[in-house]
Amino acid sequence: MNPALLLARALRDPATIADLAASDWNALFAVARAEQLAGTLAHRIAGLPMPGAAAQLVADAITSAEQGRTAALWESEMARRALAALDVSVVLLKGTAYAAAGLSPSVGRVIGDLDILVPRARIDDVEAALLAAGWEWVKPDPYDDTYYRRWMHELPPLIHRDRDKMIDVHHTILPLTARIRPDATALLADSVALENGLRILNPQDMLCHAAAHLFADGDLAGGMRNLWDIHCLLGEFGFEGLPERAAHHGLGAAIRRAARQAARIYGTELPRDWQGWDALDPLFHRRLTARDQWGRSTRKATQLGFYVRSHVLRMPPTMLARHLWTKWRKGHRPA
Amino acid sequence: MDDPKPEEQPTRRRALMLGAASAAAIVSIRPALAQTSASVMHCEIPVTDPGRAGSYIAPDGRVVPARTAGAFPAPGRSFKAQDVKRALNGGTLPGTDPQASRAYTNYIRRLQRGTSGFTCFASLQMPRG
Amino acid sequence: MLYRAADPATLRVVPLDALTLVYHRASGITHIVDAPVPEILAILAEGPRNVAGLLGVLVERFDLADPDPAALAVRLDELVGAGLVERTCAI
Amino acid sequence: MRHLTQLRIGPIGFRIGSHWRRPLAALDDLYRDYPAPHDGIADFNVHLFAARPWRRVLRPSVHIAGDFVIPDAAPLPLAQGLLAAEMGMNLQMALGLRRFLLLHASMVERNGRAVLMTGISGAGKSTLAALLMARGWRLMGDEFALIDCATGLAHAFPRLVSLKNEAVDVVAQALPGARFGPLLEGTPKGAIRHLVPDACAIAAMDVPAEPSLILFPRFGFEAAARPVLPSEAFVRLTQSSTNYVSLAERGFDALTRLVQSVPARAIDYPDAETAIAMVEALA
Repeated sequence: MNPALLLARALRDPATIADLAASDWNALFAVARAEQLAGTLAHRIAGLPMPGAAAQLVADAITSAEQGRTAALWESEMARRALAALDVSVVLLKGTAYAAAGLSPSVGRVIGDLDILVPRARIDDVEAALLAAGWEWVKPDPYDDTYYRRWMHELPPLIHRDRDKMIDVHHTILPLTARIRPDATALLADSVALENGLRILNPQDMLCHAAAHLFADGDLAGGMRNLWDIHCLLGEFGFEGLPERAAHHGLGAAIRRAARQAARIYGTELPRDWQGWDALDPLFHRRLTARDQWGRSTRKATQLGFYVRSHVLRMPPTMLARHLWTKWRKGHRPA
Repeated sequence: MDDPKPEEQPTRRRALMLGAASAAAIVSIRPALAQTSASVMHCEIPVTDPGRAGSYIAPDGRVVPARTAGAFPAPGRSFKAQDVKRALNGGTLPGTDPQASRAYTNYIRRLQRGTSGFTCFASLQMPRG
Repeated sequence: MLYRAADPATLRVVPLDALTLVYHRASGITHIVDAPVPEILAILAEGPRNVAGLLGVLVERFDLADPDPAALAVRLDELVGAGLVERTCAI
Repeated sequence: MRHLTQLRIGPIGFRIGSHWRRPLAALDDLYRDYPAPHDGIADFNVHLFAARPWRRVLRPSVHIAGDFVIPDAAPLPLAQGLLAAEMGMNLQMALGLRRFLLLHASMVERNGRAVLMTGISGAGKSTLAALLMARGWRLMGDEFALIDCATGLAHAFPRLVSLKNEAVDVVAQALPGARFGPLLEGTPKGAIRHLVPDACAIAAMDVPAEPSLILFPRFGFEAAARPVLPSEAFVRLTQSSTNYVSLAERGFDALTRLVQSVPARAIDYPDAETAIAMVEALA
């Protein structure tokens, strides 16, 4: 079996691990690690009968995810303290938001950088407060820095000098160059406060952001993890009000495609009018599941296509040409 | 011997100092390997250790007494990781001439665990054999 | 400005020799601290205080060689940076 | 991956894939007495690959990857493929190990008591371990010591001993009957030759030992020894551990217990002979 589908099957139906051979276990964990889903997998299959060596991998992955969760929540707490005096809405995004709110995608999930959304009008204040509290620029390349500030939906990344953790400060969830412009004001206005004063997106916006993150903003790298988030969130929040909200943000097509992929890969239950499989869906499916027995990306051609595509979606064509030229002259190639 | 028994002594309060503003009272343990490539490139390597200020660096990177013939005065400054990386790949450290740069780069190559800059150097070098 | 310490239940404090280890469960970070950090944490564990109030307690309980509010403020800044103490506004 | 091998070093199983046969043939030969991973399931995967298909044959350069990777890991020439495999395995340990507290230390054992030697790089840690092995100590590892967080016991990780430059001849003379890998010249660390741990080290690799002494050796100084306070040992060991922070409170417990229960000494030594005598006197 395609190792990515082996992983999907184990996540979807943990009991299927009963018939795995040693080589399957090796492929399963290699792909789970590559897709940043080892902790998630471990929580799904923990306690089921399995070889001792597999049980060890499960226990290790659970410990690792637990420490990552502690560190991520602490980073959000330190950001909260740094920004407390500003009286500004700080909305946690993605992994940290799921963990802070105890949502189902957070179980065992790896959490990368801290992502926060703040009002665009206050971004300079936020930047200054973070710099005062020990965050520093990650060695800005002058080109990248100008690019970020002019066109992206976030500040250039900052890293904390003592804790070695990155923070991405967003003022919207897609780059300003993208054709799709989600309503950032509404994202902030309708966000939900947590007990400590930090905020998270409301359920529909959280799903919209996850879909935007999966398709519109990115090259589908690590897509199985993002899709698992969507699968869990759809299970948790359902579909009520989702089409309207997604349409408002210009993400109607993205959320429907995400839901179809989640249903195909993880068996998400969809309402009748969400079901289907369009002409492009097979391509997305192949890309999402392109992993070999070692967890390495396969289907290089599909991959390059998606890399260019992700830029096309974000930028008008002449800007794209200039951007790629500058990048490639500096030796950057899609991995 | 008529020393008073301990319980008869007046309670002496323990001495305490708040300490100088310049001296840190807290050291927080950081990951020994930097987590992100970004932070790797952000770290710095002092040449030499603050404790060996005034020493010279021999062409092979050893720290030698001041004014040793053929050796170079320690620059007494830190180099940024990306400059060191460039120098390790045959470039020259900023503000130095090629011979001195090679000596300083050799000094960095010989850094040992526990010496200032080692963690930074190690993160540049990983994986190690 | 009041200073509030981390909940003692989130701290593991292990005196070693001249120095003390503090493991902070909420952050997962280990701190190696010198006097007067453990003493300050112990006093603030009883409730938030401002610099003057904290200094008063330190003078009362210890033979304090340098009862200087500025020096204490530096120690508190360090504790705030490490996340072991939080600044809060007086109510 | 066209070629594949699996092996276990102490408690840790590896699955190694390669575009080329040569690096794996060398591994299979040198690790021939080592067992397979428990249940055939590896803890870590390592892959050695060519960045471009034609680089398998044209000036072949071996890129190292695996479950855990760092950006910009420099490739090695195919002639150093064995070193690439070893580095790949080390990298997985350094970045991915969560089951034990990992200390960057060499370790030998006698009468159930383990001596850890840490704090130096390239100045004799492996050499001392190999020379102590030649004097009848059990080699537990020349690179990593694994501390069980629950029991405090030290577990062996007796990978191939990586000998560098002058140490190659010194150890070859001390261990005339030992098996060695090929001499790899011009590596990033100079000349490297791998030594296969002796039969006793391999046979007993699943037997843990009680840590009894922590040494911080330093080469190139007059012989001297000084006690190291627990707080200093604690800080130095966190810096020689790649996973202390990742283990959270378990790591704190393990390391606190280690520095509180095991004496630590810093030793300076002018030559290997003196160091061996100092270690044997202290242990």
